[in-house]
Amino acid sequence: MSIEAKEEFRPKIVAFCCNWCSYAGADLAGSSRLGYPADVKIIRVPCSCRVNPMFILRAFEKGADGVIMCGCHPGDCHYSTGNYYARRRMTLLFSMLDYIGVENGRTRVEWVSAAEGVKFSTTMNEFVEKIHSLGKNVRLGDLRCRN
Amino acid sequence: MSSEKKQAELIREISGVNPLKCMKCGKCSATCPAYNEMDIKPHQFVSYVANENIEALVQSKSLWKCLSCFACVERCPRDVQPGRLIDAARQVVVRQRGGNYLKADEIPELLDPELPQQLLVSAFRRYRR
Amino acid sequence: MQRIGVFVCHCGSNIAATVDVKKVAEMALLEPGVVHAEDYQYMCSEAGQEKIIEAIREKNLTGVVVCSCSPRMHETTFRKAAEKAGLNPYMVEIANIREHCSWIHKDMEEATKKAVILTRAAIAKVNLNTPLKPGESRVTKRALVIGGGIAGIQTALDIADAGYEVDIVEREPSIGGRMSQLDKTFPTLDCSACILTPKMVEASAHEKINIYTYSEVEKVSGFVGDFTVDIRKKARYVDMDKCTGCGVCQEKCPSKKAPSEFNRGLNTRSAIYTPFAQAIPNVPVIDTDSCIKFKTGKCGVCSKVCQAGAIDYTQKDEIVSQKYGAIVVATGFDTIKLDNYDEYAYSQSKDVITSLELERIMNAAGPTKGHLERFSDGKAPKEMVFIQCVGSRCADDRGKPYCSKICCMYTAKHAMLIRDKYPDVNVTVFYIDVRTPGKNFDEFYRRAVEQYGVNYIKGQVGKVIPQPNGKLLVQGSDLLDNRQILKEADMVVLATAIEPNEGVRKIATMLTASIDTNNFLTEAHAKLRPVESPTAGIFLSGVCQGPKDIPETVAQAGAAAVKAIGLLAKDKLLTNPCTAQSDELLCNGCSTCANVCPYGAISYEDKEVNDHGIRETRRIAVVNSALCQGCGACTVTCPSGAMDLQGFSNRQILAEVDAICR
Amino acid sequence: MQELIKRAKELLEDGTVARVLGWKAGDLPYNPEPAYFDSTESLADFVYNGFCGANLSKYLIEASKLEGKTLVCLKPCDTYSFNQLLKEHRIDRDKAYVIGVGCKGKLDIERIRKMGIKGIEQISGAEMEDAADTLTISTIYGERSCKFADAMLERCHVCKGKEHQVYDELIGESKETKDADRFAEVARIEAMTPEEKFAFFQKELSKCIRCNACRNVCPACSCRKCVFDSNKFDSAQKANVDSFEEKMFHIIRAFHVAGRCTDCGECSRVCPQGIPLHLFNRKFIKDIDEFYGEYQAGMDVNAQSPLTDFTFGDVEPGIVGERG
Repeated sequence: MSIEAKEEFRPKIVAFCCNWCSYAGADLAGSSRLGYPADVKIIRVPCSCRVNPMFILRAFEKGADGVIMCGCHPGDCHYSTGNYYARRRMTLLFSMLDYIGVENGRTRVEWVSAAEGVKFSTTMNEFVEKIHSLGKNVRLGDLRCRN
Repeated sequence: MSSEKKQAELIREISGVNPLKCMKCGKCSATCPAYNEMDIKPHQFVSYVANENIEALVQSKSLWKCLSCFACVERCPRDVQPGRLIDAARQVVVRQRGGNYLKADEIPELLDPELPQQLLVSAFRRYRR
Repeated sequence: MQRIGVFVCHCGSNIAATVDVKKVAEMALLEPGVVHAEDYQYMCSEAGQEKIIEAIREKNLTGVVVCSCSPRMHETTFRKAAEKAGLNPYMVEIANIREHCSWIHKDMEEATKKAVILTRAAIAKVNLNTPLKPGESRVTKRALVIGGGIAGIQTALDIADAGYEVDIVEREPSIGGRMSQLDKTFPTLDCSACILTPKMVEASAHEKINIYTYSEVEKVSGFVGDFTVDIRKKARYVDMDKCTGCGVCQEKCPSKKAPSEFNRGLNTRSAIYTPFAQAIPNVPVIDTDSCIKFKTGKCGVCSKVCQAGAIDYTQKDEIVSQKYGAIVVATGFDTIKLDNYDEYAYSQSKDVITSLELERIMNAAGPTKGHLERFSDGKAPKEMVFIQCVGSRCADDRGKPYCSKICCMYTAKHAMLIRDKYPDVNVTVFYIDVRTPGKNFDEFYRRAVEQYGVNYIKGQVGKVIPQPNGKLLVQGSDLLDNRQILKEADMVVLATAIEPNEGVRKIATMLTASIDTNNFLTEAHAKLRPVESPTAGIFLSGVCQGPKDIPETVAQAGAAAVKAIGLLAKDKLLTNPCTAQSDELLCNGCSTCANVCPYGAISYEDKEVNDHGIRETRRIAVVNSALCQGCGACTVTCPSGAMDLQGFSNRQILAEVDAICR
Repeated sequence: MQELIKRAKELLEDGTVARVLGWKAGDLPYNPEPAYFDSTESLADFVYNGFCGANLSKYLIEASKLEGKTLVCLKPCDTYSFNQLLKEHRIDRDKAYVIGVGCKGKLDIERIRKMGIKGIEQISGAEMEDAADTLTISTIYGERSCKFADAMLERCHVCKGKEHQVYDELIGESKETKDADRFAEVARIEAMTPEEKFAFFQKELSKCIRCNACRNVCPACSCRKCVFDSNKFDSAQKANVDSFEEKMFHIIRAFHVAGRCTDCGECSRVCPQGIPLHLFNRKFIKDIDEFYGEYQAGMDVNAQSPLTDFTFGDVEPGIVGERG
């Protein structure tokens, strides 16, 4: 391989998982040995409603190429209602990102229960693939151009 | 899309009715003053549209027996409103035949002193837009 | 600056086969704050834990990162170990390098790289960790049960039997609730009063149970384990201690025109009254709206005839304030008003009645002494029609969207009883579906059809038209026969939808318990915590949570009692320290956070703050850490960022984000 | 205006109010500024004309802490902000005496300048008394004129209506000036390709000098301390170069006021760089209306705000991609 050979694109992907369903779903994916790319790094939060839009924007600003948030299925939230608020917040945030021209494939919400190891793994595989197709995140890292 | 499917969709669109909301209680048929005149009964109308069995529906006598009294619409507990479905089916037929709505200024000419008031009222209900 | 120790577990070969654990430890040492790093075969083993304890002591560690399996597995283990060494357990974080790394990746280099990053994130978090201490709150060993129907009575009995004091608050002059109005109960047909009355007596005689009848909850403050409740004892105008329950006052009272609430207004009662003969307590109350003494100042017959001198016209409402550790809501139900259902002619004909009215008519102590008769002319009916789902399963706002659950069974019961007692009466039931999920329920319904010849017709009734001849013309349809039916009936019985009792929303608001759009109280978890409210210390019993029959109500009442007992059995409550906290210098007092809190844990206080020398009184959000469960909904909704979650603070999560994206 | 001053004098004299919050003339004919008047004499400086666009409701946060009542002049659209602040317990209803002042649309000096009218000395037709639909502007280059409507602020073209949502008394006539679709511009951007959208916002946001005028004027941005000034998010203003907030400031600000923003348009009015900041807020409003049902912040003090509310059947975030 020559030195000029382009380095393979390895996306940085942050996954916020709620402690009760999705983090456990990720654990189940692990104990079932259902692989997904190592590009995904999980941050544990008590509930999807703990995810502040600022966290997501911060991740992009620091160089993340994709951010995914996973929580309990609507109706199954450990705290009863947390994911309903999270759903509204994320819907509006994603719509705003789309509005300013950031590819909406870079953000995703998926409801993953503690029993859905398979879903967790397929979701992550799909998401990483999507980020690969979008390539490096340039726009959110530098929205303001200083000519 | 088959033509029946298309027509069913058209009926749903015109009527604004979702036939899947029906819980098959039969209150519409129970309440219908023209029930005995009908070959397809009001509650069946809903399932015919749900099953997209439109051809039989538009051929049915019931289409023209419905008085548009809207008792079924008024009393339906699930807000399915069978009367609106019948009305929509009628419109589909009328449109196919190239017919159109009455214009308000055409009406005085058509008036007949013998004409029952009920008919006028239901015509307004049916054709007001 | 923290002094952090990093402990990398091999987990046998579970981790070490795919992750270069030595490399992870080595890389960890490069991170800020890390003063110690080692790896070991099994960190969770005794020996492994000992290594952590030793390092904490020897190197004065202030924080620990264990790179191992999921925190859901061993977080508690390692936190306990740290505690043993004198470190605050909340200074320990786990980097999950097994489930989230070694088990799902095959390439060693890749997995090691990821493990290093996960470790880095955990270190970044620990750098910002602060020692947390679970709060403690005391538990008042007394329970309050709101509602004295079968649900409340059963709950109170079960709690009292476990040795705790219980107070029942009942709005009506007697306990007993809806069940006391019923004649027979399905599917066994035993008499309702026969099985309920002994329970009422047991409750009133129980040394641990104190009953406040004719009383209402006025105010609730406090939180789980430590509620303070004001109870309004409405003036009875009869001295509870003096009254002997002889009943002479009721007999002699000249005002006898008030509709009897107990008999659903089918007959009348005196102005001084007990709702029914077996009332507990057997002490009457004076209804001031119909009492001549109260209206005109003249009369006083009851006072004259009372030998015990128990009548006291000057009595006033009294407020009792009491402390409780647990509160059980058992407020029950009523039937809906039928104003929106003109088509069934309920308001036009006396012979169209609700099922609950029929219960009273069938009851030997009821307005007709148990004889089935028409209220219009007193004649015995020959044709009875029952209409199901009146106001239930209704998508528009005329009725209720839910199934009232009990109507199918009580209608089968009524039909059966009528056919049994009056074999010449024809009984027709118009139904949409017959729902009989319950032990011996379907058998019961089949008996009504097969043995008693009750005529079930599938199809809802469209209209009931009172005829000039006094009959009722029922217009229905038979969907299976595809024919329209016009049937002349003598009486029509409406299976009227049930709804939570009036006033439950007010009670829910006082308790900060969540309540749905149908006024049913919401359970903490629909499947796993069905008898608890999301608000800690509040439990749900009976129909206030959703439609139920008697056996289900009693079962739930027992379950609610057990949950309450479980709480009362504790001397102190340890609270989760990972709770939200509001920074009083940043808080706007805008109330947004309280709107999203599912536990009612946030309240507002006017508090004097010192904001860099400026002293002023501000409206500030205050989190009750005994109630907060730590979901974090408030932290995101807070516009100023004043709310933060301990253990998962904004800065901690951002540090993890930064570490991962670095 | 005279009626307003007369009434203000009366209320000051009879002690109903301790001060009046209104506008006084600025150094130029078109820049009146918010001002307190605490005596009848000081009211000599009081003005109210077509350039009094400033939404005074936010000043009541501080005024609520002062002794006595404050008379505040609110235009119909300002009353939404007043209600929203009430809802958030930021102001005290008992400390305010609201005079709903008439409004026939407010003027934007930038629009007049864009028509090539420079060197302005005097503008007539901007007084609220006359129903003039033409402005006569004397400039050092002679007299010029333009249509009132052409000089109106953007927000007045999408006026929420002439009704005051809250007031103690009303003075003056109002006129509905709506002649455009509130969401047309948002819809136009939505229809762009991602590249065009990005280019549009990059161009606009590049003008931002972080002067914080938008934040300071915004009635919804009423936090005692903004998250951008606190250390709670590691986001205190560091160097204005390459910091996170620098890039995300406007998105986060819009998110923070989502569901609370009444669309008063003050952010765009005061932006010295002319960034159409309302386009962020209005996007959220449009989405909220579409996803969760129409909602106007500040209309009903008791309504649940869309972001502190939910229904079981809410749309999933995936709708953003599906909608295309």
